[in-house]
Amino acid sequence: MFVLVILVYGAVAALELWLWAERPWKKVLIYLLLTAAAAALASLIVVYGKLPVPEPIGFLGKLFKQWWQGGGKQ
Amino acid sequence: MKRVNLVRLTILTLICVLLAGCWDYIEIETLEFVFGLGVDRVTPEYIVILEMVKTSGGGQHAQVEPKVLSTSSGSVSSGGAALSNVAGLRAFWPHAYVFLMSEQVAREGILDAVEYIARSRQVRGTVWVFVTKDCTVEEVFKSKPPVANSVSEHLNAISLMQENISGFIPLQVWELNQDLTKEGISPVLPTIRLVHERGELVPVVEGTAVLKGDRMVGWLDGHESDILCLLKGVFERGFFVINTEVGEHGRFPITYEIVGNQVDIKPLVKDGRPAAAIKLTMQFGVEEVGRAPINFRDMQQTDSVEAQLATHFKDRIRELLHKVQVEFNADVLGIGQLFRRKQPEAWRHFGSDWDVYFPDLPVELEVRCQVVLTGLSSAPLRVRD
Amino acid sequence: MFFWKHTKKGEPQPRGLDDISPSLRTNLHWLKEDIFVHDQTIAYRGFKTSDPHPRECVLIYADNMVKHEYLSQFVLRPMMRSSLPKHLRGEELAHYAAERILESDGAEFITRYSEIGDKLMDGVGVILIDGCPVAVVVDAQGWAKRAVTEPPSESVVRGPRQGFSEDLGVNISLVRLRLSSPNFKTRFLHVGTQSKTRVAILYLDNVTSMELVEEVERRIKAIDIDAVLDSGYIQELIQDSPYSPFPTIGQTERPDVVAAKVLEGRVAVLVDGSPFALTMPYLLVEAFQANEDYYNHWITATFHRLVRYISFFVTTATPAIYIALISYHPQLIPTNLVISISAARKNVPFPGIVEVIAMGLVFEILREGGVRLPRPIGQAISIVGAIVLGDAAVSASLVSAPMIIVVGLTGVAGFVVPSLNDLAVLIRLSLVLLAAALGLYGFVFGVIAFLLLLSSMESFGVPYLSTMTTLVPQDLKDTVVRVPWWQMVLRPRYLASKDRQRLQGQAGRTDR
Amino acid sequence: MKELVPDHQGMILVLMFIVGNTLVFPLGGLAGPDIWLAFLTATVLALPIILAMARVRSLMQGSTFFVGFERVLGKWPSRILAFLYGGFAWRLACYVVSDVSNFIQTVALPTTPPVVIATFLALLMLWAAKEGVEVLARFAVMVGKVVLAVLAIIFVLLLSQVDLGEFQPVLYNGFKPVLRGAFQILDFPFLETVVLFWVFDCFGRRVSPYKVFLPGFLAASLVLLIMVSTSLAVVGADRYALYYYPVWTAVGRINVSTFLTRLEAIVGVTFAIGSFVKMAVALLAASRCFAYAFGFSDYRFVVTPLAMGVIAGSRWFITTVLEVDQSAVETHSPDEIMFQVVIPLVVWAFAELKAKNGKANGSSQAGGGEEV
Repeated sequence: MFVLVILVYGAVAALELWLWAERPWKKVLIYLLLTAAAAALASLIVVYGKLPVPEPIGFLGKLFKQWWQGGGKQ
Repeated sequence: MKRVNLVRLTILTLICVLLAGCWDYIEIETLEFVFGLGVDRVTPEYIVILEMVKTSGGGQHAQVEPKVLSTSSGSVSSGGAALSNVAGLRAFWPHAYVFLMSEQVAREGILDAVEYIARSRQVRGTVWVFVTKDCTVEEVFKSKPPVANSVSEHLNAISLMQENISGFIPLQVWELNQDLTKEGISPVLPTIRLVHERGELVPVVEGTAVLKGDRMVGWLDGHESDILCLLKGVFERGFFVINTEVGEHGRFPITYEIVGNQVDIKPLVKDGRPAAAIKLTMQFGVEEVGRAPINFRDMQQTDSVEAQLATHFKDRIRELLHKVQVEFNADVLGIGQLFRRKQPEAWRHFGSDWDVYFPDLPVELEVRCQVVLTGLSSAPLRVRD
Repeated sequence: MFFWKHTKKGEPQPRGLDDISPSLRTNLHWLKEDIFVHDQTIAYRGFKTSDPHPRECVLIYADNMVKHEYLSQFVLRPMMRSSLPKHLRGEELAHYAAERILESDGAEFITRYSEIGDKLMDGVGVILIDGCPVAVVVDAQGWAKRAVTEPPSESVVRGPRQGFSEDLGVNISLVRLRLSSPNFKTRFLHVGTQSKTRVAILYLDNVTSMELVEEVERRIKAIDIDAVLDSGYIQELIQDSPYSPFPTIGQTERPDVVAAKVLEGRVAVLVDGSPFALTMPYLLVEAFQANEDYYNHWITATFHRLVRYISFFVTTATPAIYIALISYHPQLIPTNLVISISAARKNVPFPGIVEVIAMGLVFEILREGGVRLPRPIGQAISIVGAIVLGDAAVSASLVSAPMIIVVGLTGVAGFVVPSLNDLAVLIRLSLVLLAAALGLYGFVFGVIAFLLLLSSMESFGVPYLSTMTTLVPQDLKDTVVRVPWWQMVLRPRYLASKDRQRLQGQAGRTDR
Repeated sequence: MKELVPDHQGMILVLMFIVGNTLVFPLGGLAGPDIWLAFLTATVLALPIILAMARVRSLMQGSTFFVGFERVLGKWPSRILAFLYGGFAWRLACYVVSDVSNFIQTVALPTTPPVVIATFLALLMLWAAKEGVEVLARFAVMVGKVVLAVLAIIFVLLLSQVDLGEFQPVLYNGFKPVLRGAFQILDFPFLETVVLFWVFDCFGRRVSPYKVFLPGFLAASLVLLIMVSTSLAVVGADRYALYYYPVWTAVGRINVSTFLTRLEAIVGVTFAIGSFVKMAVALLAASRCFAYAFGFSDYRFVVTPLAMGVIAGSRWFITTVLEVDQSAVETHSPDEIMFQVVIPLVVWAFAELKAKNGKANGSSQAGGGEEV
């Protein structure tokens, strides 16, 4: 399954690149980087099932929730 | 760009072709359509009864034949699944018309039986719900309705005709859902009885089962149900045969038909206690006077008839109110609900003790009756002496 | 233009490359040996003018492309009876002949061999006079023409019965008859290296936006193809979104339609040899408009349009919806119907999707079989197909009866919008496949895809859905509804016409 | 390349963006019977931000979006912001895709893996995003007419089932639940409109942003208010928040003389189509932002990888319908407040400052706005 996902992503990327009229290396690089990121995400999800979602400013949320719920209870 | 579009379309079509026929694809002929569903017993094990239809023929000769299957199982849905095995076809719920519960289930609490129906993606919210009286669900499903192909279709037809035949209040699952959830209202369910008709048992819908919470607390018969209909503002065209006094000629049975009724229930607070005022306005048509020498062009006679009608209905409403208030303590009219809506402040106060207040809730009753139709003639048939 | 050059590699050329020589013999030599080598339809009629100074002349024409009596009566006879004054030299000879002798109504002078080649195929006579480096061209077109008849592909109940024929001149005259204004302009182009087909661009000078005309001309000029046998060639070569199955150039066989489109500010292109005129830009709404809409009462016209829209939906969507419902969502079919469909399908061996595709294919075969056959046989085919095959298939439980209804409905509804009928098949098939994959949601995805395709299309710079994606009331007047004529004061906005006023106020309407 | 959307089409795009995938969810369920109040409150609260967005766009008139944006914030801040919003829009696309795929799984295709549906959607939205905002706006109008017509029909058919008593008592639990409901609605869907800020390339006139954002937003708010209140009055205030898809449930009750029944599919179809507009817009915004952040003016080449990422992402943020409910109805995550409220207001403040400075400097260095 893991391999299949990688293959599919690779195949789509190859097909799309083949369709481009011109291929400036910068665009190709970014394209491949993003595709790799997407493929990595997909394969991680395939392997682990439930992946934790990062919350970079999650602590703010907790703070906010506390404040909000404290307000709500009164 | 355009070439890319074409490629994309092709990919899309290809993918769909590759995926075709997977997962949820079903063939319609492999389905067994469940028309009716019933629960006879909940403890210790559920007894689930399905009425399915067997289709055969095809084209112009399609035939439908009901089959009743029953099983005992751990829950309603697993019972259904188990019956698929027996039937050899997949039980398909969304075309169910009716859901039946036996009296035993209703007495023990309908929640166990109803929960699946309320939650299921498959069973529609528009299924009619009934309680069987003096018979089991299986007996009902196995009875022979004279016209319809199956019992479920028969019951569905009756429910749709309610406003013409009166005697019960039809209820669909979603309304039951709401009534169970809301504060200050007790659900009522129509009941099914079996009657003998030329040697066959025929199911009829008549009367009402009164619930408190999710447990049944008592029955109302057909006539009481009519009055309940009026009070709930459910439109119906019931016939009432009432012994009416006509001048000095004595009393005659005259048949009236309700052609319109408006009900207005007002929650009140009186002396710090909840009360209610019910104002009922009804329009009647005179259907049949028999031998009564009554002439409706005579205003006096009409007024007297209207007054008698008002008294009659007032009495019957009082009887009904007494029954539900004192005997059942079940707020079938949803007066509590009205309190909550119209007098939220009062409800905040009384709401939690509604059970205590309701049995002796003073009800002011005002009934107005009007005769608006008398067929095509104002006076009875005159026989030449 | 210079096609003869290719065939003439290595030949010695005494004079300028392409110029006609004063010597008649040289001319005839080059014509016979090079340009028209082995072409036996070219007739060379040598003759002499009368005394005192007889000059050798040759009349050249293509056999059967000219009116022979005309040539002999108005060209040969006067030439042979008259004499050319002796003092005339070179070009003067040709001018003298054209001015004083020839009785034909058109006379042109050409100086190049290649032009002779081009002209002769248009059915003219070319006169070469000895000593004169200029050829005189006289009009004498006279090939077989089809009469102006009612167009078979667009017959009407109410409306003019004239249709285009194959002759460009006649076709233009048919349009001009309807637009007798000096503002009606025609531009001619020649397309096709071999066929040299004449192509005419028709527009109204004071209405049509010039950019549009220039764009059309530019695109047609850019065509480099050997031959154009029908306007279909041009259509496919210059249209936008060539990969999309939806037409972005309109076609019609009716001069009244061309006139109407030109009046709206569109450009029409007529191609010699084709009875089909092209109109551009072409929008999706036009597929649902018929010329009769504008001749009938506007309420009936609006109703018929509505029927067309519905029919198009029916013909493209019905099988897909049917498949989606019976295979994925039987809960959405009314109970009685689901029971009868289920009963009807009990003994059918194939899954619904196979049934739909197979029956759709059978229908297309019957249609295709009927289209190109003579009418009586075509009818026989449809009878065999519809009654015998359909009925027998149901009785034999090969297909279910509801399927026959679906396919029949689909087929009949398809004929209501003829211009989109061919592609309706494609849409139908892809929607059916999608519906078979994901039910109604697959169908919806298909619809989204087609709507996206339509939204992304343009025709000569005008978005293909223009009038459908606007909320401006003016633009909606001729879409699903056809408002009465007195309300169509302005020309469509999206065509960016120069003069948008089409009706002066409410004139012409007696209002109470 | 300049992509110019006519005002009315832009308006419908805004309308469809807000209405599209919101339709079936129990919006503002926390407000209970006071839902209409919650809607009005949310509309009032959202207006300043919508107006601020329109104002910023109006100030940038005359240049394409990113050029104007760079002029306001400077090169690197605007690139970083674009990157962040790219992520935000991409996540929104993931959310919408999983909303739809989970919806379809719940109501119609229980055993079809949602990822298959997500793949279909990703392919379609990939195409739509590549076509650009002009095509999307046209598509939105085509679809919008149908969606609004369907909603109108549903509304009329539901009227007979409406029990106005469900809205009583008003403010039984005070104003707090109303506010909570209003915040729910603000969060999803009203302020998600910020994504649209990044989508329009340029506008025809200086007033165009107002003409696009304001009527679009108000119309969407009205449509949602009507649909949500109607479905609440049909399914009951107590049960409204308990259903995953109250509108779906409500429409299942339509029964006109036993003929017009079983219309839920129409809601489902409408929902799918409407959501599609939203996910395509979100993907378009994400692509534009990312491409700009990497320093490209043409965004089309990043669409495909992002769309493929959405397929995965739709299974990442939300995996089952239970979580759809949470995300749609309950979460007030701080990043949403950040992206939907704080940053737009800050950008607005900067734009105003810049405009003032530009005016002050305008006389001395004509057209020198590019350099500052």
